[in-house]
Amino acid sequence: MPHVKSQSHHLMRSPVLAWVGIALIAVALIALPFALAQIGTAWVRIANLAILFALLALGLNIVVGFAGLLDLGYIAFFAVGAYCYALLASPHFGLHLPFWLILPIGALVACLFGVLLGAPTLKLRGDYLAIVTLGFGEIVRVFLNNLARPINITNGPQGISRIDPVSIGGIKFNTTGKVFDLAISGPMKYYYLLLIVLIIAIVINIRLQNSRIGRAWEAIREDEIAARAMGINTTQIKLLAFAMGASFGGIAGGIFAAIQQFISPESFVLVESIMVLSMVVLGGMGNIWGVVAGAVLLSFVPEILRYTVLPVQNALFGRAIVEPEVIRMLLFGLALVAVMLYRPAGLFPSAVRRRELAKADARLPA
Amino acid sequence: METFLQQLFNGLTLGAVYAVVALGYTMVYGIIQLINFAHGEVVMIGAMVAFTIITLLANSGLPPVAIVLIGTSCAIPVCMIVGYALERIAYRPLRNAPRLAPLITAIGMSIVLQHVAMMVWSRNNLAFPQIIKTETYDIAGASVTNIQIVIVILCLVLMGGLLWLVHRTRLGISMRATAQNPRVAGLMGVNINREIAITFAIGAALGAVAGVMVGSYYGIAHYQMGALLGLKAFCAAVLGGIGNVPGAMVGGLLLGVIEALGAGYIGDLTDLCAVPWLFAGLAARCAAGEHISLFGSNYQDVFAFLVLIAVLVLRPSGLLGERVGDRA
Amino acid sequence: GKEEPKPAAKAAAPAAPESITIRIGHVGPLTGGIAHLGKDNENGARLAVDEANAAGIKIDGKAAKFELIAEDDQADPKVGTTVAQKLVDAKVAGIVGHLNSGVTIPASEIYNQAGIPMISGSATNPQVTERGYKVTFRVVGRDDQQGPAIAQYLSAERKPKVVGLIDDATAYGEGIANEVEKTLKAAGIKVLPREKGTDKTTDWKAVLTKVRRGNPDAVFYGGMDATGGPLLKQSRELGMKAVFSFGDGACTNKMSELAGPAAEGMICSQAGLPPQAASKKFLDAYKAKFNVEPILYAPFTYDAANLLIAAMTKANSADPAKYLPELASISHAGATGKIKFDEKGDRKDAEITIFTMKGGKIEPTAVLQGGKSTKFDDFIKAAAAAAAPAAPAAAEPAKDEAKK
Amino acid sequence: MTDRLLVCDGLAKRFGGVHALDGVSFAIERHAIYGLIGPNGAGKTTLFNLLTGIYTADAGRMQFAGGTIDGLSPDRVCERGIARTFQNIRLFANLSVLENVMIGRHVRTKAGVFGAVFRTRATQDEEARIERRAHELLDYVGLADRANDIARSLPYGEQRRLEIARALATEPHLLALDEPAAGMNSTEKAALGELIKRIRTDGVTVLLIEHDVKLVMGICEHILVLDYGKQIAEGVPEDVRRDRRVIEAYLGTVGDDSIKVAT
Amino acid sequence: MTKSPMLRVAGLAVAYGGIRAIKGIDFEIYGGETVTLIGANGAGKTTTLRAITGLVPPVAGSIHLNGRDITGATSFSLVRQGLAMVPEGRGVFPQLTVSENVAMGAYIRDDKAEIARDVERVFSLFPRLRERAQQSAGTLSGGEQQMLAIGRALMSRPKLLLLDEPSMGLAPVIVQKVFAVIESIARDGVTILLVEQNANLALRTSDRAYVLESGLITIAGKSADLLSDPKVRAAYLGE
Ligand SMILES: Nc1ncnc2c1ncn2[C@@H]1O[C@H](COP(=O)(O)OP(=O)(O)OP(=O)(O)O)[C@@H](O)[C@H]1O
Ligand SMILES: Nc1ncnc2c1ncn2[C@@H]1O[C@H](COP(=O)(O)OP(=O)(O)OP(=O)(O)O)[C@@H](O)[C@H]1O
Ligand SMILES: [Mg+2]
Ligand SMILES: [Mg+2]
Repeated sequence: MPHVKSQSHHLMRSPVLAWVGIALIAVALIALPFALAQIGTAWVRIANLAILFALLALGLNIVVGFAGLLDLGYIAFFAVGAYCYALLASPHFGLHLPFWLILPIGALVACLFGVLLGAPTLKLRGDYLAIVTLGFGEIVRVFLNNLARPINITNGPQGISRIDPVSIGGIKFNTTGKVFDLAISGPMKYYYLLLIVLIIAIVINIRLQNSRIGRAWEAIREDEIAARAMGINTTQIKLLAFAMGASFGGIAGGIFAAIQQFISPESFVLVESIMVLSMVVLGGMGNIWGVVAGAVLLSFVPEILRYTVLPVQNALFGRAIVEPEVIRMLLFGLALVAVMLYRPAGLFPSAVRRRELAKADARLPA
Repeated sequence: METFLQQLFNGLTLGAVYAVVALGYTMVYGIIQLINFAHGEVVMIGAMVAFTIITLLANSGLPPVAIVLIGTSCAIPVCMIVGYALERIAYRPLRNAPRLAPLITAIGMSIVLQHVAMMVWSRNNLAFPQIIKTETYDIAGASVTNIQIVIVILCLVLMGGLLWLVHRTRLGISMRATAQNPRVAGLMGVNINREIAITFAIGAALGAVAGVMVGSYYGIAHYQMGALLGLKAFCAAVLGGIGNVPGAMVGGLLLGVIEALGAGYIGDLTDLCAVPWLFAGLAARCAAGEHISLFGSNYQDVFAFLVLIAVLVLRPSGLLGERVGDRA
Repeated sequence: GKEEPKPAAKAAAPAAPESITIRIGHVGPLTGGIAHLGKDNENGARLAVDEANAAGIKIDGKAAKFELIAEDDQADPKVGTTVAQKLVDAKVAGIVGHLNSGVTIPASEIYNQAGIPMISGSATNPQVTERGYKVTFRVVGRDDQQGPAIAQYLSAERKPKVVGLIDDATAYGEGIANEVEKTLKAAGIKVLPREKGTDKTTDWKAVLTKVRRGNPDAVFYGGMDATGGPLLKQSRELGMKAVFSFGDGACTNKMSELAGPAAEGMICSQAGLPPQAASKKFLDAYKAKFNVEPILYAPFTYDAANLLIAAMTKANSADPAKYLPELASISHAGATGKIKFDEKGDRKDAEITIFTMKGGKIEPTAVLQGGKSTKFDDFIKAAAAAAAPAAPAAAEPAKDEAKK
Repeated sequence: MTDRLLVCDGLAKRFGGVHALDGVSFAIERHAIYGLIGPNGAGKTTLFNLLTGIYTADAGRMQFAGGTIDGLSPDRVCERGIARTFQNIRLFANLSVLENVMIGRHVRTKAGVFGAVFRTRATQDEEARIERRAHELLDYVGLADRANDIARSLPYGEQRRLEIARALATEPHLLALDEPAAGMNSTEKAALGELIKRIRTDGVTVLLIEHDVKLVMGICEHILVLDYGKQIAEGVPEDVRRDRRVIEAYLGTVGDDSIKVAT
Repeated sequence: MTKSPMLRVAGLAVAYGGIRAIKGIDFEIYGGETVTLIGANGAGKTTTLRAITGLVPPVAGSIHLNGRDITGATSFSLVRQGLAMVPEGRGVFPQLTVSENVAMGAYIRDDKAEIARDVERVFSLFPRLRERAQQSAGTLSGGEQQMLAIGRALMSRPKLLLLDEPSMGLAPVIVQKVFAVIESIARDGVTILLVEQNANLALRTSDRAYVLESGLITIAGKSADLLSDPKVRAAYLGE
C-alpha cells in the first residue's frame, strides 16, 4: 500500500538544510534580474510577465485545482483589477490614488465579481460550469469594450492610457534608479515588487491548502454530495474559492495596469483565460509549485523560441526555411501536446492527482 | 413585423450554421464526454480544402453546384483524417487521464492545426469564389437567399440523419452504449477504439460540411476562422444539452435567433428615450429624434451569454440534456 | 522563404572594414487574426531597407548596411512591450511599427524611455501621439483626420439625409466611426444609432436589418475588409440600396473579392496619396520582390523605414539622439505622398484620398486636404504642375495610372 | 414518554411517475438500532436522502431532536446531528484515510481564511485537535494503521468502516448506515455488527438499511419494512420476520428457511 | 471430464500500479461445469475475472480458452470466442432502454431471427424485464438491473459465463430468483464461473470451487467438500 506523505515533510526533515536551501534560492532570485539584464532587459520584462502569470495561475489554481471548479473566464478578474487601477490612477477620471490603496480596492472589487460569478453557477458542474464562466469572462470584456457610451466609463476599445506607474515612497517604478552604484531599471524594480507579491501569494496558497478550508475544497472536488453530507456548506465554500481566486486576479491586474501604463479590453480575451488554465493544468493542478512552474514555463517557452528559432534555422540552413513565428507557434502547440501526453497529470502533479491517474480503470463499474 | 421576420430568418441561418458545428461537438462529447476543442479547426480545414478545390474548378465550366459538391466531397475525407488523427494523437492516449489533460492537448492541437493551415493557405483572408448566383426571395417582406434556404434544409437533413444513425442503427446503439460504459460495451463485443474513431470521423465530416457552408455563405475563409465559430457552436451544444443530437440543433438555432433578435432589439428595449420621466436630462436630445440606448447591438454577445446562463441555471444540463440525477 | 540570404554581408565585412551595420526594427502581428496585415507591413519596411542597402548609402563616411529585425507582437499589448524591449536591447536605431494602436501605445513608452524613434505606418488612434513623446511618429492619418474627411466627402458628394453607422468595436473601427459621426452631425445629417459587431463578425444580417429599418441613404462602416466584405455582401442580399463607405481598413481590392458585385460603387478613404498616385515605383518594386500585391499599409511602412534612413543619412549618424531632430523636421516625398511631421509627430497636412470601387478595383476619385476636396484628376494635374521639378518620379507615373 | 430522537410523519417523494416514498411515518427512539428493510427499489435510500436533505420531500414532516429538519440543506442537517454513509461508497477516494476523517470534523470546527492565512494560535490548536480526534476515530473503527493510505486503495470492508469513522467525526446523534455490509462475507458482517452495537453503546442512535436479514434481525430492536414506497410492516424483528406481506415481498416464499440460505 | 479444460489459467499475476493483486494462480474450468470462486474482500476475485476478460493486462502467466491463448486479448475479441461476463455492479447502460440493453448483448450476432428468439427466451426467464422493456435501464431497481445484466450476457450465446457477485445488494427474494436462473442456465450447458460473497449459496449451486486469499488460491475442491471444510466454514460461512 502506498503511503502518502505531505510534501512539507520532505522539507522539514532537516531544518538547517532547509534554511540553507531557502537562503540560496533567495539569493538566486534576488540576483536573477541582474543576470537576465546581461542578456537583455527584455528578459527581465519576460520574467515580470511570468510572475504576473504565476500570480494569475495561483489564483485560478484555487478555483480549478483546489475546489475543482472549471473556470474559463478567469481573465475577467484580471481585467477588473486592471480597470480598477486604471480608473483610479490615470487622467481618465483625473484620479490619482496611491498604489497601495488601489491594490486592495482592486482585489476587493474582483472578489465581488468572483462572488457575482459564483452565485448563479453553484449548481453547475464540469463542462456546464466551464461554459458559464467563459460567458462571464466575455460579458465582462464586452462591457469594458462598450461602457463608453452613453456615459464614458471605460473609454471603450480605445483603452485607458497614461496610467500612473507604481510609486512607493517617492520611488517611481517606471524609471531607472540607482542603489549605491547599481543601476536598477524600471523592469527590475517591478521584478522585486512582483516577487514579493508572489511570495506572499504562495504563502497564502500553501496555508490555505493545508487548512480546514483547503480540506473542504478538496472534499467538494472529490465528491460534492458526500461533502455536503459531511456538513460542508458547499455554497459558501465554493463562493469562497471564487472570491479568493478572483482577488489574486484583481491584484495581478492592478500591477499589470501599472506596468503597462495602458490597458484596453483586447488584453482580456478568452485566449488569455485559456492560457492561464493551461499553465495550471500543465504545471500540475493543485500543486502550488507545479502551477508556478507551469506559468514560468509557458511564459518563457514562446520567448525562448522567439530568440532561437531564427538563429537555429540560419545556422542549419543558412536562411529561414519556414517563417520563425510559424515554427514558434507550432512548437508551442506541440509542446503542450507532448507534455500532456507524457505527463497527463501535469509536470509536477499534486499527490492527489497522481493517485487519480493511478486509477487506471477509471470507468470500470464499481 | 417584417423586421421581426427578417431577424428570425437571419437568426435561423446563423443558427443552422452553429447547429451543424455543434453537432460535431455533441457527437464526440456524447461518446467520450470530451470537449473536442479542436473541432473549430476541423471546420476551418474543411472550409480551406473546399476553398482550394472550388477555386481550382471555378473556371472549369462545370455547373457551380457540381463544383461545390466536389469541393465538399474532398473536404469531408480530409477532415475525417484530421479528426481521426486528432483522436489518435491527442485524445486516445489520455482516455484515462485527469479530465483537463485532453483539454490542453486539444488547445495544443488547435494551435498546430491553425499554423499548419497558415503555412498552407497563407495568413490572408481568402475570398471564396462566388460561383453560385445568389438569388434573393421575398417572403412576407423579408429577404431570404437561396443559400440560406439550402443551409437550413441541409442542417435539418443532417440532424435527421444523425438521429436515425444514433437511435435506429446498431452502430448508433453501440455508440451510445460505449458512451455510457466503454468497458462493459467492450464486454458486449464492441471494439471501443474503432467506435470512438468512427465517431470522431463522423464529427469531423460534419465539421467539413459546416466549413463549406460557412465558406460559401459568408464568402470568406481564414486560418483562425474556426476558433470563434467553434466557441459559439460549443455554447450552442451546451445550451441544448451537450451530447444530445436534437439538443445541438435546438441550441444552435436558438443561439442564432437570440443573437439576431438581441442585435435587433436590445437597442429598442433599452432606449432611454422610451422612459423620458426616468432621465429628464435627456429630454432635449430625445426630442431631437435621437435614440439614446443604454445598450445596443454591441451587447448582443452579452445578451446571448446571459440567456445561456439563465437557461443553465434553470436547467443545469441544458434544454434537452438528460438530467442525470446524481443519486446518493 | 522571402528573407534575403545574407552571404553578401559576410563576404563584404572583411573587405570593407569601414562598414557599419544599422539595425531597424519592425514590429507587427505575424500570427493571429490580422497577421496578413502584419506581414504586409513588414514587407513594406523590408523593401525600403533592401533598397537602401542597394543604394550604397554612406553614413559617417562608412558604408551603411541596414538590417531589418522583424518581430511578431501578436497584436497583444503584453507581447508588444516585451518585443519592444527586445528591440531596445538589440540597440536598434529606429523602429517601424507597431500595427495596432493598442500595442503601439504601451510599446512607445519603452521606446520613449530608450530615446529611440518610432514611426508607425498604421496606428491611427490619436492617443499614439497625444502623450507628448518626442520620439513617437506616424505616417498614417489619424482617425480624427480620416474620419472627418470621408464624412465630408460623403455629405458633400452624396448628400445623404440619413446615415447608418456601424463599427467593429475595436479601437480603430470605433475611433474612426466616432469621428465620422461627429462630422456628419455637425453637418446636420441624421445619424442612426450606432450598431456594432466585432472584428471577427461574419454574419452582419441582424445588425444590417436593424440599420435597414432606419432607411439610411448611406452607411459608414469602421472596420477591416475581412469583416467589411461580408457586411457589404449581406447588405445587398437584404435589399439595401444605400451607399456604403469605409475607412482605410476596408479600402482594399479584397472588398470586391469578398463582396462580389455588391462592392461596386462603394467608397472609402486612405490616408496620404495612393501608391498609384504617389509612386508607382513602389508598387512595381513590391510586386517584383514579394510576388504579391501590397494589402494595405505596406506603402506607409515603406515610407516609415525610408524616413528613418533619410533622417540618418541627413544627420550623417545612426545615433537616435543625433538624427531625431532631422526626422522631426524632415520633408520627404514618399510612396504615400509628401511627408512632414507636426510637433506631435503626426503627418502634417495629410492628404486623404477617396476611392470608389469600379469594376472590382478601387480607384481614386478625390483628394481631401485641409477640409478641401479636389477631384483626383485635377489634383494630379495641379500637383504635377506645381511640383514637377520637385517630385517628378512621384507624380508622373501616377498620372498615367489615373488616365487609365 | 419515551425519548424519541427522530419522528417522521407522512413522508412522500415522487420521481416523475414513480412514487419512491408514499406516506411513511415512523419514530426512532434515542439509543436504538433501528432497521430499515424492503425489496430493491422500495425507497429506503430515498428515505435517507430526504432525511439528510439531499432531496426535499414532496410531503410530510421530520422532527429531529425536538426541532424540525424539513427543507434543511444537507450541511445544516449534518450540523443538527445526522450523519450517514452511502450505499455505493462515497469516500473522498483520492485523499488519505486520515484526511477523510479530518474532513468529517469540518462541521464542528470553525477556522476561516483569516486563521488559515495568519496561522493564528487558535487555528493551530484547532488543527491539532482535529488531527487527534481523527486518529482516535480511526482507532475506534480499527483503521489506525491505515491512516496514511489512500482511501481508494482500501478493501471494500475497510472502506465501509472508514465511511463510518468519517460520519462519526461529525459527532452525530443519529448515524444512518446504507447497506454497510454489502459485498462483505459472513465473517466480516459479524464484525461489522459488533462495531454497530458498540457505536450504539457509546451513545449514538443508529438507523440501518441492510439486505442481510441475519444481521438486521440480529442487532435491531425495531424494524421498518418498505415496499413500493409504503410501509408494510413495523415492529420487533420476531414479528416482522413472520409477517406474511414481508415474507412475500422481501424474504421470499419459503419464509424462514430462505433466511438461512441467504446468509 | 477427461477432455482438455475450456478455460485454463496458469501462473496468472495482475498488478495495479505496482501492487500485485493476483500473485500467480492456476485453475481450470471444464465445459459444462459451474465453478465458484470465493474469497474475502480484496482477495482478487474481481481482478481475476477482469484479467480473463481482458480488462486488465496480466503481468505474468497465461490464459487459454478452448486451447487458444487469449492472454492480453481485447475484451471485444473474446466475446466472439464465446465469453460473456456479468460485471460487478451490473454495468447496465443506464440511458438505453431495457430492450436496447438486451440488443447490445447480441451485438456480435447477425442472425435476426435467432436473436428475436433469444430475446423471447430472456424475457420468459425474467418476465419483469418484458414489463419494463421500454424503460431506461438506469431507473430499474437493483434486482431488475441484475436480471437485465444476466439476460444481456446470455444474448451473445456464451459458452462461458462469468458472474461477479450477482447477489450483491439484492433483497433475499431476488437472490433466490437469480440463483434459480443461474442453475437453469447451467442446466442448458453453459459453463459458469461464479464469484460470490454469499459462499453458502454459491457452493450449493456449483460443482467445484476455489478459495482465493490475498491473491493466491489456497483451497480447491468439490463444492460440497468445501461446504463441510471447517476452515472454509469459519472464514466464509461465518461460523
Ligand atoms: N434520482 C432519482 N431519479 C429517478 N428515480 C429515482 C431517483 N432516486 C430513486 N429513484 C427511484 O425511486 C425508487 C426507490 O429507490 P431507492 O434507491 O430509494 O430504493 P432502495 O430501497 O434504496 O433500493 P435498493 O435496495 O436497491 O438500494 C426506485 O424505483 C428508483 O428507481
Ligand atoms: N483499480 C484498482 N486500482 C488499485 N488497486 C485495485 C484496483 N482494483 C482493485 N484493487 C486492489 O486489488 C485487490 C484485489 O481487488 P479485487 O477487486 O479483485 O477484489 P475482490 O476479491 O473482487 O474483492 P470484493 O469482494 O471487494 O469485490 C484489492 O486489494 C484492491 O484494493
Ligand atoms: Mg438503496
Ligand atoms: Mg469484487
